[in-house]
Amino acid sequence: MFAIVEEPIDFGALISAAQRPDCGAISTFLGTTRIDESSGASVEYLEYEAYRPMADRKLEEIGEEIQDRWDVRHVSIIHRLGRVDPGEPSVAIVAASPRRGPAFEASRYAIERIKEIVPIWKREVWSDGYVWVGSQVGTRSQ
Amino acid sequence: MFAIVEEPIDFGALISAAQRPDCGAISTFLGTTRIDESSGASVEYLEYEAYRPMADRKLEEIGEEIQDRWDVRHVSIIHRLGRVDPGEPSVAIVAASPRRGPAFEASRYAIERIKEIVPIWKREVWSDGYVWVGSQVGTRSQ
Amino acid sequence: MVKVLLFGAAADRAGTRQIEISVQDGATLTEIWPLLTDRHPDLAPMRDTLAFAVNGEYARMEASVAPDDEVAILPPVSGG
Amino acid sequence: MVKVLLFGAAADRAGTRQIEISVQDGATLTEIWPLLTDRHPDLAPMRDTLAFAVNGEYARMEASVAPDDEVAILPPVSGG
Repeated sequence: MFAIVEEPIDFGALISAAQRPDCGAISTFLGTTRIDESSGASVEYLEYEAYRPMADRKLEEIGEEIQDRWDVRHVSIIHRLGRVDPGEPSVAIVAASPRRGPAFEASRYAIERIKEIVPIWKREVWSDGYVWVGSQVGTRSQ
Repeated sequence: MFAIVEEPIDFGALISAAQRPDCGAISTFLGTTRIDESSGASVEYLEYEAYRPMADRKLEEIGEEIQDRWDVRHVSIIHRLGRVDPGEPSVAIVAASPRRGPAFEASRYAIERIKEIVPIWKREVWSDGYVWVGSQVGTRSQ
Repeated sequence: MVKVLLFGAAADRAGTRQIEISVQDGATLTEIWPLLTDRHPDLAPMRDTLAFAVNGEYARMEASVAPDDEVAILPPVSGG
Repeated sequence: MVKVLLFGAAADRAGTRQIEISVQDGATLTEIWPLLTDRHPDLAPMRDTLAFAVNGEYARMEASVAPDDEVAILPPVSGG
């Protein structure tokens, strides 16, 4: 399953869908909102937006790339949009394979490709404004 | 958390425990019972046994090895004993880190080390007998 | 009219998420870009960081655009 | 008396999961092994595949064993 969602990700359902008697390994990745407090100030939450339906199609393309490269029998990639609070998942990847090597490689590949080709953007929202991650454009004064 | 359990693994609880605002990545691995039907006959289920409490301590040692090697803020390893049916998880690993590289490496490391040092054994139970995996000793006639 | 969609930091810089421009049939993205920065000069400094899409697929600057095409201006993606 | 625990294929081969043997204080695993195969000859062919533990920690064949120690005979592990 490949989807972009506006609500919390139902990770349990993704795992259930990936359990198959012909697979011995399920590797998953959850990207969660990390708050780096080292600077004194702190991020309150992240806010994601996407160019749809291009972003949806790019998730499916990543799934196809994985099926071309590895013996992976099930892949799900779900990305969340809107506000995501600290510790909450913004992206979930699940890959099931007969063997653990391909499962690990596929889930790692999926997150790297998401960060390369899927038109999704996040901004860090601070108490005093926001910053677009990767562009350093925003409303924070400094 | 490091535990050897006799009942199904509560994976959702492991994930919840791993979500931390100081971590941006959670990598997990589920080892599930795989049924290889290529030989015509087929495995009905797997049955696991352990040398305890040595096995429990070895799981904790793997956790310590991970903390020594990577900036991983949370690790859980749960291994199930007894009968495990096709598609069901026998082992669950969860590693949370500020960054995805260490999270992936730690969960991969954990499953490799389990297969090296933790005194747990599984046998494949077929309709006509069983075989200890790795020892080829059992009751199947062939 | 070509519809130009802007996202993330590019939408912020332009102060809008959508621009309609009339272009000659067959105009390339290279030719369209100055029309956009004329109207929204704050976009200009972002040029080297941007990718472009035409009708939902990444496109090179030499790609030509027909009326009714949808162009998207894509800052560095930051999903995950 | 030393308690010897057997697991997996080794328990199958021996036909038991536990053996009690009396050994001289300070006997090594190398010296104990023939006492076990005398009683359970089907264990002998497994020798090269086995690992041993004393009191719950992997031990080399040169390790010595005291009365009341717990020895474990460990076939190749196959967890996961």
